[in-house]
Amino acid sequence: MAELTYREAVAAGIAQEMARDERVVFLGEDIGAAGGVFKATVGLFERFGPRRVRDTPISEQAIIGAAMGAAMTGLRPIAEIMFSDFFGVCWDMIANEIAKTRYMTNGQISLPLVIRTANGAGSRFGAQHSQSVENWAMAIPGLKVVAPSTPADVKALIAAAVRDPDPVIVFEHKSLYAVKGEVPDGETVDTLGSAKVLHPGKDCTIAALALMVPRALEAAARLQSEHGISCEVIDLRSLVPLDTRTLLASVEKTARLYTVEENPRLCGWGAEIASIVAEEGFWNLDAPICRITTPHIPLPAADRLEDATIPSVDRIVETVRRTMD
Amino acid sequence: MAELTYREAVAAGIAQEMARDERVVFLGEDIGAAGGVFKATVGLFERFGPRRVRDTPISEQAIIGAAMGAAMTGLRPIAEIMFSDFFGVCWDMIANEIAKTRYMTNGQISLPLVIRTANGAGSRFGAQHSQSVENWAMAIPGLKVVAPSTPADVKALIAAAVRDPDPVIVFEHKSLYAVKGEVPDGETVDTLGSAKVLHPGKDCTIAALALMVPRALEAAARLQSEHGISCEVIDLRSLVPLDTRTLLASVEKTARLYTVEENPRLCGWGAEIASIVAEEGFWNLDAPICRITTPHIPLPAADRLEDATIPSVDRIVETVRRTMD
Amino acid sequence: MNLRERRKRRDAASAYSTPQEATENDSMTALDQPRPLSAADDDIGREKRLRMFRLLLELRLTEKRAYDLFLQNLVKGTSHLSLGQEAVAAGFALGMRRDDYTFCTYRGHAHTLARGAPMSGVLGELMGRECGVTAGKGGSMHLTSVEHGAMGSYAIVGAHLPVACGAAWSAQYRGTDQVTACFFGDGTTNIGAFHEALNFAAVWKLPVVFVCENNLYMEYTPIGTVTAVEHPAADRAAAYGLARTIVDGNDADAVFRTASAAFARARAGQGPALIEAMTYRHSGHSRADPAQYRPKGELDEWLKRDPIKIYRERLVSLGFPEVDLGAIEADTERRVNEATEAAKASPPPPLTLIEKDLWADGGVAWRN
Amino acid sequence: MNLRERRKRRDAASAYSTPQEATENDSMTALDQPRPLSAADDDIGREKRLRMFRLLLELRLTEKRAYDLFLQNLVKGTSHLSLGQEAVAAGFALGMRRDDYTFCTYRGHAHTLARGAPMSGVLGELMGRECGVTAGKGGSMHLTSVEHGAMGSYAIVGAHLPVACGAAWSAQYRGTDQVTACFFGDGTTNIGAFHEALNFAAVWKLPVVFVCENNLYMEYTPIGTVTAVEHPAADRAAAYGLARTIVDGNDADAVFRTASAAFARARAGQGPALIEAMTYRHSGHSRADPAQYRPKGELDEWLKRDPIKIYRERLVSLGFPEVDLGAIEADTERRVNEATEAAKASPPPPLTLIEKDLWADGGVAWRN
Ligand SMILES: Cc1ncc(C[n+]2csc(CCOP(=O)(O)OP(=O)(O)O)c2C)c(N)n1
Ligand SMILES: Cc1ncc(C[n+]2csc(CCOP(=O)(O)OP(=O)(O)O)c2C)c(N)n1
Ligand SMILES: [Mg+2]
Ligand SMILES: [Mg+2]
Repeated sequence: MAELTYREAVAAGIAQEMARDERVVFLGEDIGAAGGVFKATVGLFERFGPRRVRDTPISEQAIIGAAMGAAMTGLRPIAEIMFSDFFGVCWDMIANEIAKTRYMTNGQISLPLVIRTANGAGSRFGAQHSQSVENWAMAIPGLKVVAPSTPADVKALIAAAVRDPDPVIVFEHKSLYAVKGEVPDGETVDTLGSAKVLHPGKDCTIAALALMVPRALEAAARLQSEHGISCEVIDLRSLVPLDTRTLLASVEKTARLYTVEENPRLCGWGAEIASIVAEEGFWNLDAPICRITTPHIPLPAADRLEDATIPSVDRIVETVRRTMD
Repeated sequence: MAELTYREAVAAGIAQEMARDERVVFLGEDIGAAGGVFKATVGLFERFGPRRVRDTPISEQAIIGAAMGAAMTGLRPIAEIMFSDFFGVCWDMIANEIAKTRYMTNGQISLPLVIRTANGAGSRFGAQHSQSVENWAMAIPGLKVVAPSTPADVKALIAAAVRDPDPVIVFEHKSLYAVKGEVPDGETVDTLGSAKVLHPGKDCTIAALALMVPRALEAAARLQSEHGISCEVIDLRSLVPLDTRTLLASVEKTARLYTVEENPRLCGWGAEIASIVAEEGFWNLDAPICRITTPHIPLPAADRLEDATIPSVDRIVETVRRTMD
Repeated sequence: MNLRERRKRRDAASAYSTPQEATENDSMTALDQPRPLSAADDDIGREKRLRMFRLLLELRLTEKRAYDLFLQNLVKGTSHLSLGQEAVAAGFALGMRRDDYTFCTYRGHAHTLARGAPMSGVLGELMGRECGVTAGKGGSMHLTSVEHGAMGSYAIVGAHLPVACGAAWSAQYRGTDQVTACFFGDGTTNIGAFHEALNFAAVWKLPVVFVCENNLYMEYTPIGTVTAVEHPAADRAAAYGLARTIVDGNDADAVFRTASAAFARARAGQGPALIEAMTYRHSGHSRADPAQYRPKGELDEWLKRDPIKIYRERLVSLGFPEVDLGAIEADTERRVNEATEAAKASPPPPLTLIEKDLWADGGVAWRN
Repeated sequence: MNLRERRKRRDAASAYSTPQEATENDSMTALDQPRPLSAADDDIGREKRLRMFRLLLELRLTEKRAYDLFLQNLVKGTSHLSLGQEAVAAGFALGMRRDDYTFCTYRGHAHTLARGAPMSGVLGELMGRECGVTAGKGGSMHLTSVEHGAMGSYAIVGAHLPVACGAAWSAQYRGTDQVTACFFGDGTTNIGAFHEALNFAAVWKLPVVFVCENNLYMEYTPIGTVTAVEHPAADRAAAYGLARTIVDGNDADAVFRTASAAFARARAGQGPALIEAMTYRHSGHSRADPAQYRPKGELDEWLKRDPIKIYRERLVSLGFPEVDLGAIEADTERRVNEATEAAKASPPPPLTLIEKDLWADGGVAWRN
């Protein structure tokens, strides 16, 4: 076990896969010599050279298109989109081309590729550099979607994404890059589509993702110690495939569901989770399903405003406490 | 009252507003001399001339950007994106720029503009020309979203959209363009954010949108006559603002909710509606909330496959009957 | 096994067929036996010229048949014919190797056929039948036959240009000398993806040849009214450090020569090309379009330069016997008839296809 | 009331202030009284030259202060300084009329100030204070002051070019002769929106001037390594039927002359321009960047051509008295200090702002 930061674990995951498979190539803006604007790809250029780690122009459509064309002809590209907000400038390539091609061609074309991107708030970057857009990706049939919350997970889920035969979007959280955690030594590969129960509990289930996971865990600890409420915290980790079994089993036990999500309220992943449980877990529910979300607004930039906008530990504690009365 | 087709009603709505307000301008691909690829803008070029009805290059970013720049400097543009699928190529302009600008500038900039687009399936156009992407728009804070189901509604909601001081996306349904209906004579202007109960009922609520509305109505008629089930059919008409009052009041009465939606399953508007009711209408519910959706797949093109993929009258009848047992 | 070995093994085991081979294996090849026709033995040669003629006819007759089937209400969705533009598809395809890649648009029937995809697969796709190249899942705008190097038809303007870059990058990376051809219309030159792809290809020196089929119209709007330069592709080549190249897109031989030169440069690692082929579509933009926006007489002028007509005249003037040409015509007609019957006889796709092949595991599940 | 009347009324009632006026109304204008300096009385003239010097200093000192505040941990988010590029912002702004429109990028402090936005509003925005130009909602990358014609800073590369087209279209439609200036970097020339906007502006003959500030780098990557042509903007002008224009972006007078000519053409209905200004940023790309990718000595070379330094030297050589320049320097320093104090004294924005101004009704409600 080594202690790595989340950003180091990203680089370690990519390096592990590039070392294993010559077909894995990596492209994006400033990822090479500069090591990425979040320094999450430091060392890859030095180790694998400019043939496999390629700096691109500011041309997100070309980046994603190139990854797609390369994937359909035998490579296993990893493309970086610097901020997930920039999915806007290449959304056609992601949502209309990559997601649909296997289906439309009746399986003739496979697209084993990964799109990595920095997602989420906390850096006071304002509304166009702080979005959580995992719900954009979840809404598109044909994309697999993961959003790891720890260094160990991000490394091993990137590895799983690279090995997966389908397109996978990996949402890395900006505010987690500096977080440290134990990462097992040697090769690690996770499984897409498996949630993790990080904190067992019996009074309610809290489903969270990415940066919301540590917050949900902290809230659970406080709810336990301050209010005697026992929360089961699930790190969904993967939105597609979605581990509905773990989720439904937990709600069967706790009879109450909270979702904690960073994307804006309407049509977020929390709505999907809530709807699934409102249909399939309905008879197990003892109370309304409660979504704790960022309000349906763009993100303000000032530190004070940003902090008050995305779900905080306080807000989780407060909401659960109030509604569990 | 005149009987108009939905496509004629679109042109009538635009014409009404252009005649009223010189600031209203209209731009898009092949909308002018050609009258639009769906013939929904026939006559406007002849009536208002090339200064106000402008054909553009195939440059969706420029179309939407131009609408935005014009709106912030005193005009009230209507932009056409030929197929809603093409939102992919201008998603940054829609989701990152237009939606966020008023908020980010602390109200300094207003964007009174309308984006009209042909949405939905039924034409055997395949996965890139048949999507229902109203959920993409609903997920973005800062966009108002309407999807009319009748000629009268489309005319008067377009008028309301043009007069609204905020950006409004109008989803017209391809498969409704040929449908006829009574449209009141003279100036008509509707209200954004008001749902309509089109068929009162007591056993369950069916919330539908656009092409799914006539299907829900037909299903309700059959459920009544064949199975004695009384359905209340709500045409949501507007996703943002959302008329949650009408919705929650209906569920309070019927105790059961079905949503019928054309967008793919995950994170569709049905999930949002279901979640709202699972939270705020929970204690009124007698049964699981059931979403009837297109499966989470791209749309196949062949007529036989397409018809079997999007929700049909049969599927609605079948689902309601089975779950109401 | 490294990439180079993998590639060798794949090439050895390859089941790719090519348009050339498809033609050669055809029952009528007897007609193509060498004859002493010195005038035709120039850089192109008599064998290729006959192949070209056969291919041009095949494209023409298959699309005319598609139009007939549409009139019979057997084509359910839209369709975009390239009647009149066949020389571009044929001229480029004949310059390609069986392992090269083609990317085209919704107006892709000809390009897909030209790489060797079966006529019945194309007609069947238009009709929504199981025998269609994607069994009806893609539809007329998404014809794809990977087996023949036809890597897809793309229905959103401009999208495939970056994808073509990727295929070319892959060939460059794998160290093959495969080239990629990417076809698109004049209207496509005004969308952002065009610009990104051209710059990207130039900077990475990718083996990709971009081909703008300038048929004077983007849908219903004359291209000149929405474009800042006269030649929407050629006048922009310099913006990517590329040579300005315009070719008569109705002259299959001229197209073939231009294509061959560009492919040779690309194969040799000398980077991309951007070629503007001037041509004209005889029919409307799509089946819904009667093309009334065209000035009177424009079509007639272009019909005088019908690529099939001028190619046939050239062959005759080069001394190819009428009887041979007539036999190719009759044979192609017969093959199109057979393909039509096969497509008509094919059932609609089974409903089980709906829930297949979203993922590589063959299924569509998004949950456990 | 038709549009023309509306416009007249608006113009009459206009509360716009301009950079020129801001300078003229300033306490130090006494210094700018005419003096008999014939050498400075060329096409630019002494009055404008002093304004220019004052403006250059204002941009420089405000941004240096922003950097100090960052070191004091008072700037919370990112920030992108344009130290070294001031002559572009100043030269263009001085060529603009108070009702003209400016669109710029995240590297937009200078452009926003140059149109007359208050220093305290810019510094306050960086610090997330209520006195910020958007009260902290936008942040450093979204400086906007509509009142001064600063129509926004755009943080997604390329996005504002199409928007600038729209503002220009609006002016054209309303029949005003307002012009729009749109600033962006060298790296921006490779994204799709650049291409779409340039073509669109050219076809519609819009009164918009596109200004590429070529500072040699897109973030950390040298622009030459990712662009197919040497001059990313100028070498592409022809692709839009525009003239190739390169200007020394460190010489404020040269910039002013080029800007004035382009604006005059645009105002006269002669359409858009694309100008490439060669310049250099002295600092890193953003506050996170130590700019270690720069070859040794490159910065030193450019510092020799520091726009403030060369402008001051020019004024001195033109005979402007040292004492006057010194006074302007002292005054600007004082004003920056005052603005700093004002920003520091400003409270953080009230939390109520979060739920304000998504919609024109002032609220954020998405439901009834
Ligand atoms: C992004 C996008 N915008 C608009 C369309 C609608 N559309 C389909 S074909 C077409 C015209 C294309 O013109 P051109 O590139 O000249 O090709 P041609 O059809 O003439 O072969 C348009 C506007 C589209 N498919 N994609
Ligand atoms: C679409 C998009 N891609 C990437 C980025 C990240 N990014 C911000 S600034 C920048 C470099 C821009 O370079 P240039 O246009 O030369 O402007 P400069 O920063 O040098 O002023 C990049 C890549 C972005 N903001 N938007
Ligand atoms: Mg064309
Ligand atoms: Mg730069």
